[in-house]
Amino acid sequence: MIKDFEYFGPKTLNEALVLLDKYRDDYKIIAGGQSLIILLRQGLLQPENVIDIYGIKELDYIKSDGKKGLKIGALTTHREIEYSDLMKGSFKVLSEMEHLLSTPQTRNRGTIGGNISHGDPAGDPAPVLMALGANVKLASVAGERILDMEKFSVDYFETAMEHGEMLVEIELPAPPPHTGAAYTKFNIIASDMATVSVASCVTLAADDTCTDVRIALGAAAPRPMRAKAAEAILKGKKITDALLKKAGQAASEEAEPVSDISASEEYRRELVKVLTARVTKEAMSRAKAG
Amino acid sequence: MSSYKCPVCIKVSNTPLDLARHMIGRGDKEHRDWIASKGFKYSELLTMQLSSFGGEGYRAISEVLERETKVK
Amino acid sequence: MQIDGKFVVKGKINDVWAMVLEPGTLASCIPGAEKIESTDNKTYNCLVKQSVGPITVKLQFVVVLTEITPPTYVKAVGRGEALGKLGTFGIDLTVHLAEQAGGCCEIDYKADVIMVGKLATFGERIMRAKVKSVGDQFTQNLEKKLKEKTGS
Amino acid sequence: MSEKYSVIGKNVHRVDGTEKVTGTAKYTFDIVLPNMLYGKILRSPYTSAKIVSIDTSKAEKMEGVYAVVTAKDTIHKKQGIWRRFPELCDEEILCSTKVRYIGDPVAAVAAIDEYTAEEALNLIEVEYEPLPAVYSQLEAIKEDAPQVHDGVELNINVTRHIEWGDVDEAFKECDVIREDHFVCSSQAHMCMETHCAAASYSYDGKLTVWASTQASYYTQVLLAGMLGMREGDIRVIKPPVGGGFGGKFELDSAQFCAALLSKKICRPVRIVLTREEEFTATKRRTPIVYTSRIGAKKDGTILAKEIRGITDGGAYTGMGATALYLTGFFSSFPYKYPNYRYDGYRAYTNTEPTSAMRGFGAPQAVFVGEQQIDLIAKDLGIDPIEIRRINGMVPNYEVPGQAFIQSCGLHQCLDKIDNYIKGRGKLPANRGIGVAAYGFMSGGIFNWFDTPYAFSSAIVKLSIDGKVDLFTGACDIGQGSDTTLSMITAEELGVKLSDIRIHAADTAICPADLGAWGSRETLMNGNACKMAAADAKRQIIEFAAAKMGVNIVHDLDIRDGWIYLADRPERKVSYYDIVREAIRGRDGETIIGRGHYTPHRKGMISPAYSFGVQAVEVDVDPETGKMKLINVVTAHESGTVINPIGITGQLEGAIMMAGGYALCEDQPMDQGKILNPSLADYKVIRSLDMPKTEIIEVDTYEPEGPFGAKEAGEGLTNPTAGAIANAVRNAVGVTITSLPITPEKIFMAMQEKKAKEKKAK
Amino acid sequence: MLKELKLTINGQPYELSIHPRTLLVEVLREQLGLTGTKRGCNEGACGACTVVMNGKSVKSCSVLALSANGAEITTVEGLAKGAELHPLQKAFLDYGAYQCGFCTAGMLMSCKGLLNMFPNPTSDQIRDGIDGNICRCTGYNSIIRAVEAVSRGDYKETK
Repeated sequence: MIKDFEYFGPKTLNEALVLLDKYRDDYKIIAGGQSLIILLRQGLLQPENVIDIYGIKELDYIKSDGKKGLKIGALTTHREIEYSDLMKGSFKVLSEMEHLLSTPQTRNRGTIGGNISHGDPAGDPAPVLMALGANVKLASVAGERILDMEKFSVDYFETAMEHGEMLVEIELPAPPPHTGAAYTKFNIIASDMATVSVASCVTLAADDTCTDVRIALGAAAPRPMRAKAAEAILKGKKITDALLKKAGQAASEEAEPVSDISASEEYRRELVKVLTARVTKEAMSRAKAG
Repeated sequence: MSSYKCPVCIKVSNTPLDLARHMIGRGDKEHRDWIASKGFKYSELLTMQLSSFGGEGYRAISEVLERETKVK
Repeated sequence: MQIDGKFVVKGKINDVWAMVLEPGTLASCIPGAEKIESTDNKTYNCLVKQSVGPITVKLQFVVVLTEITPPTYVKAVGRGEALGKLGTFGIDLTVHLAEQAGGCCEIDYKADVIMVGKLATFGERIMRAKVKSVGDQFTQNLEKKLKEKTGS
Repeated sequence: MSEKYSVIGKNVHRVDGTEKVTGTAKYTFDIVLPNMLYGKILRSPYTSAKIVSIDTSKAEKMEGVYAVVTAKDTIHKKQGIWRRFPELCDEEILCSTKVRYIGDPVAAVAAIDEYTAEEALNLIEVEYEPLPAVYSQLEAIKEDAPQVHDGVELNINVTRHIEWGDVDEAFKECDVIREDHFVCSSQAHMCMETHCAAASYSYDGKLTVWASTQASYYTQVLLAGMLGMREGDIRVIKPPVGGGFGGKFELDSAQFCAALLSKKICRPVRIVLTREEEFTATKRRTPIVYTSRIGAKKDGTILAKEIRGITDGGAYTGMGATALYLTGFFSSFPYKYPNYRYDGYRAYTNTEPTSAMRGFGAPQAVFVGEQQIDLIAKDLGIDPIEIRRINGMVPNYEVPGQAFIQSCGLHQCLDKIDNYIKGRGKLPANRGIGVAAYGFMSGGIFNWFDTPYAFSSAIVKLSIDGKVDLFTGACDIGQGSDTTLSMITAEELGVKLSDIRIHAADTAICPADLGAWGSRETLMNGNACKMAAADAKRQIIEFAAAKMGVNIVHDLDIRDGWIYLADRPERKVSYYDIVREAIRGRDGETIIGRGHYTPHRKGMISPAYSFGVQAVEVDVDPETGKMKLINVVTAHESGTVINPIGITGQLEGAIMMAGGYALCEDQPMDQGKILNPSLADYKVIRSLDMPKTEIIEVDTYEPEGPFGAKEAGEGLTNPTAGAIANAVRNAVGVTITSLPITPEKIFMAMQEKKAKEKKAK
Repeated sequence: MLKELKLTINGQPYELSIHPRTLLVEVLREQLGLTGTKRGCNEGACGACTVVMNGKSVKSCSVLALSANGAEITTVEGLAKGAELHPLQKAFLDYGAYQCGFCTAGMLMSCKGLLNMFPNPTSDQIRDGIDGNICRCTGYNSIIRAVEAVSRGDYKETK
């Protein structure tokens, strides 16, 4: 049963930020509510004030930044990203990721900002955003700051967001030519949370040397994480199956998974190994095609 | 043909092995007590039965039954 | 869920033993411990605050040392609840101490933690991970503390 | 009148269809009565504990709280569904001195709304003294294990033995013998509608209960016993039910607590269990650990089987003991074992009680049996279909001392599946097809409930305009018995389906019926309905014969609303006219037909059995072990098909449920605590994971069934897990002997296999 | 403290006073008596409470009622036009796409949301479209056949 609270439904970002400042000590922001309402009902969260930002229309957008990068408003729903015409080239992976995220109803209602602010290490968008080198923009009455997506997630359900701050925008830099990205998640039932997920973004030179690669793991540590040891193995080299295998092994070693009812730690490491190689190979072939 | 009568209830079997099966199978206090009085541990017999084949649990008891419960 | 581990500290087994059983030591090692009081030599009243992201729970529980064999073995049973009727909580802990060469002492512990109620339904996945990280942190703290005290 | 039947075998809209697709069907979950209160149940957080004290005073004083009940408010009886054995009636529902699992009820509250009721639960202070507990059946039977129930040493609740032939001698004659060990896990019923009940006790001492039940008669009788009331003062009404699957035919905590609360204050009380309570504090599928030995001659003839099983009974008996019984019987299915022995034990543990669930011990038995048959076929170098042909049951086969099988289409089903597999040709790498054969009963003959009533009864009442009211105790829980029984009645009476209005499972107006379990409604209640319709028909025909003045040698029949001479169909009168005149002619007396059915001289298990063979094609990812269900083809025979859409639905639904049992549904525990009591963590097959399905209907006719019909619901859950396990073996060469067959298990088994092969080199 | 809420449900405007904690499903079922919408799990997992909100399917147990202020909502009760069933309802009847019926309202509303997005969905789109709805009885395939029939145009909607 949900404990009653004061409800605020700001219609502009400014109104919202003022409310966050005013109720600094005890509030909870709700966007689509797809994760939060469960916690409220279980009584695990009992905020005095709930600030419902879903009605802030100015944060619901996807636009090109003019340099072939993208800006996505925090309150853009998963569904809008899934079917947006702007998800082309190496951004196609965003739409593919959204298609795998939970169920249609959740995608219809849930927002990308809400998802990553929830800080679930098994969430789908975070690894993809990390692989694409995204930044997030946080706002408060004091102003804005921009943070690397990598630094945004801190721990289980914890982000770098401070009290009084909210996520307003996700910025995706323009990908260099010959860049390809792919995402895969392992789960037993299609709409389920990831047992392990891996996103990979590869940039190739004209001679197919890998000039840049970013690999991010989901549900493999207390936060979505970059597999930097794996990246180091591939960077600056012509990627072969043998190298991919080595990179998978490295990712599996640097991951910090735990055992739970879905999978043991050992099995999660195996999955990281296999999926890292697979998804990076797919990203590579997309880079070649692109 | 000889038969074997359960020492604690009315069951009569044609073979001691069958009677052993009955005694372990019933598993109520009277049957268990009789088994215990012969120096066996009921739970051990049962575990033996469940985890192996060849009816070791039954066989152990049936040897005693063969001696003690045979009726003409 | 099981949490176990072992580590070695410098110090005589008797000193380490005394320190481990001191409420102050434990209090300062349990992450989020707000209060640990010993009512007698065997019973400890504990209040521990833990949070996972936005969720904060206060666990109030009593730990009783049920078996003590100084200075090598102690078994403790903890029972309590998460305030706000969020669930109940139990921990069975065994600790073995062993003297090692070079004036060292090995501490080997096993804990079995069980949670029932809303806290547990929040997601086995998360609670399990959290308990593990709390366990790891506790070990690190204890190790650090003992090392400080024994000067190793 | 060229076709054999007018109604049977036709695709019809279900009689409850429009109310279900328009949202107008009122489930117990939707019932709101004037002045109604909302109830909640306080449950034990301990697996085993003594109740030292319960203080309800604070809760009682809370504003909006109208009643609190504990064991003190009961008459201290224990309930159980095996009433013939009082020692097996072991469940108090509201615990007085001891709780035995996490979820055992200790108190209940009725309040003005659910929020208040839940807050009131927090004010009830229960002092517990935790006791040692035991969590697995193998631990429970140890000498020093804590006792779940006082006086039940070694925690042995029930034992069961089945034997025929001379097993020991037969094994000596076998050329190949296999011994294998299997572990079958638990499963939640996961009905979409959680357990719920609304109870209204009136000042005149009568109680009405609306319950989400699959046996309103059991609810009535068991409630009477627990409340110290007369059965006749209790009326149980079953509105549409949101699924049962075996989880809703015992008296449950929602029904009992709602009734007790209502009785205390004479106000209606509704209790709806939460999804979490549904997972942790109702009943679940029985986990079983098996050891099985099977022996065959070189030519594939199986000579003997010996199987031992120990089931985890959880904290109480309930109907769970029947799973022990049936798993032993169905371990002999569907083959002609000349020598067979089963030893079964059921152990109490401090976990959620286990009980009936669709298949009721048979899916576990088939998982074990069908894997072992494939394994021994492999040892012998015989094709899996062939070994099933050699040993499969045939019509008019007697299972020695147990059962008599009349119709049996197993061999036709084997032929169809054989053709299908051959038609698939060579499969790509890491793909495999596995088969499993099965048989299941059409209702149980056992009467452990000790009812003096016939197992099924029906009454047919005719209106002046020829419309028919059918009264039956049968419980439609979604499987469609209301439609099937209406069709049978319409066919027998010769009227249109739309002429029938069914009134089912209201104990005050319908005759008793044991409810929907053991796949009994179509055959048993179908027979009763057919008999009732025939009785009414006889009365109409008597009148029509007189009216038509026909020669005594002519036989009359009714079809499509006409009463006609069987051999001269052109001589006919309108059924509707005759009914009007017959009633007028009988001094205005209503025409009522009665029917009842109890199987006699049909063995110990069931009057009829249906059979089938299922082939499942899977694809395994060799790197991760992830398995995907591709296609499920089932050749099935269930006698005459009454409602074809109904059978397709039962089959596809069974694949969702049994496929889930095989793939992902499980209730893992840690020290007696279920770790996944939510739908976020309990995984079921959803539409994206659902494989393609094909059904091949094989024609048979069951002499014992109404119009030749038999079971078509539960049996279908039996083969899938075993077929999937066999398919995995055929795809990647590993045998998984424990459920569920997770990717991790497949992966680990493949690693092990690789390591072994490496070593062998 | 109670708050004002304005909603349009099945074409009918409503003005209500509710506790902020109230969920949309509670408003529908408990305040307005629209019990066609079910609650299966209360945790956003089963889809039985699905309604169409501003044209899209959402789980009404995962939406605060106040957050739906001003929204247009269609529930299963709003699907038929008077006595004339919606094509989806007719197809569900013909294809036996329900058994116990408890998930049916939510299932229909997910299908309605799907048809709003794709008037002629493919089988894959249908499978994906109902993936948020658990049905414990039918095994989904009959539901997919029913929606395919609607997609093919076998059922004409009466204007």
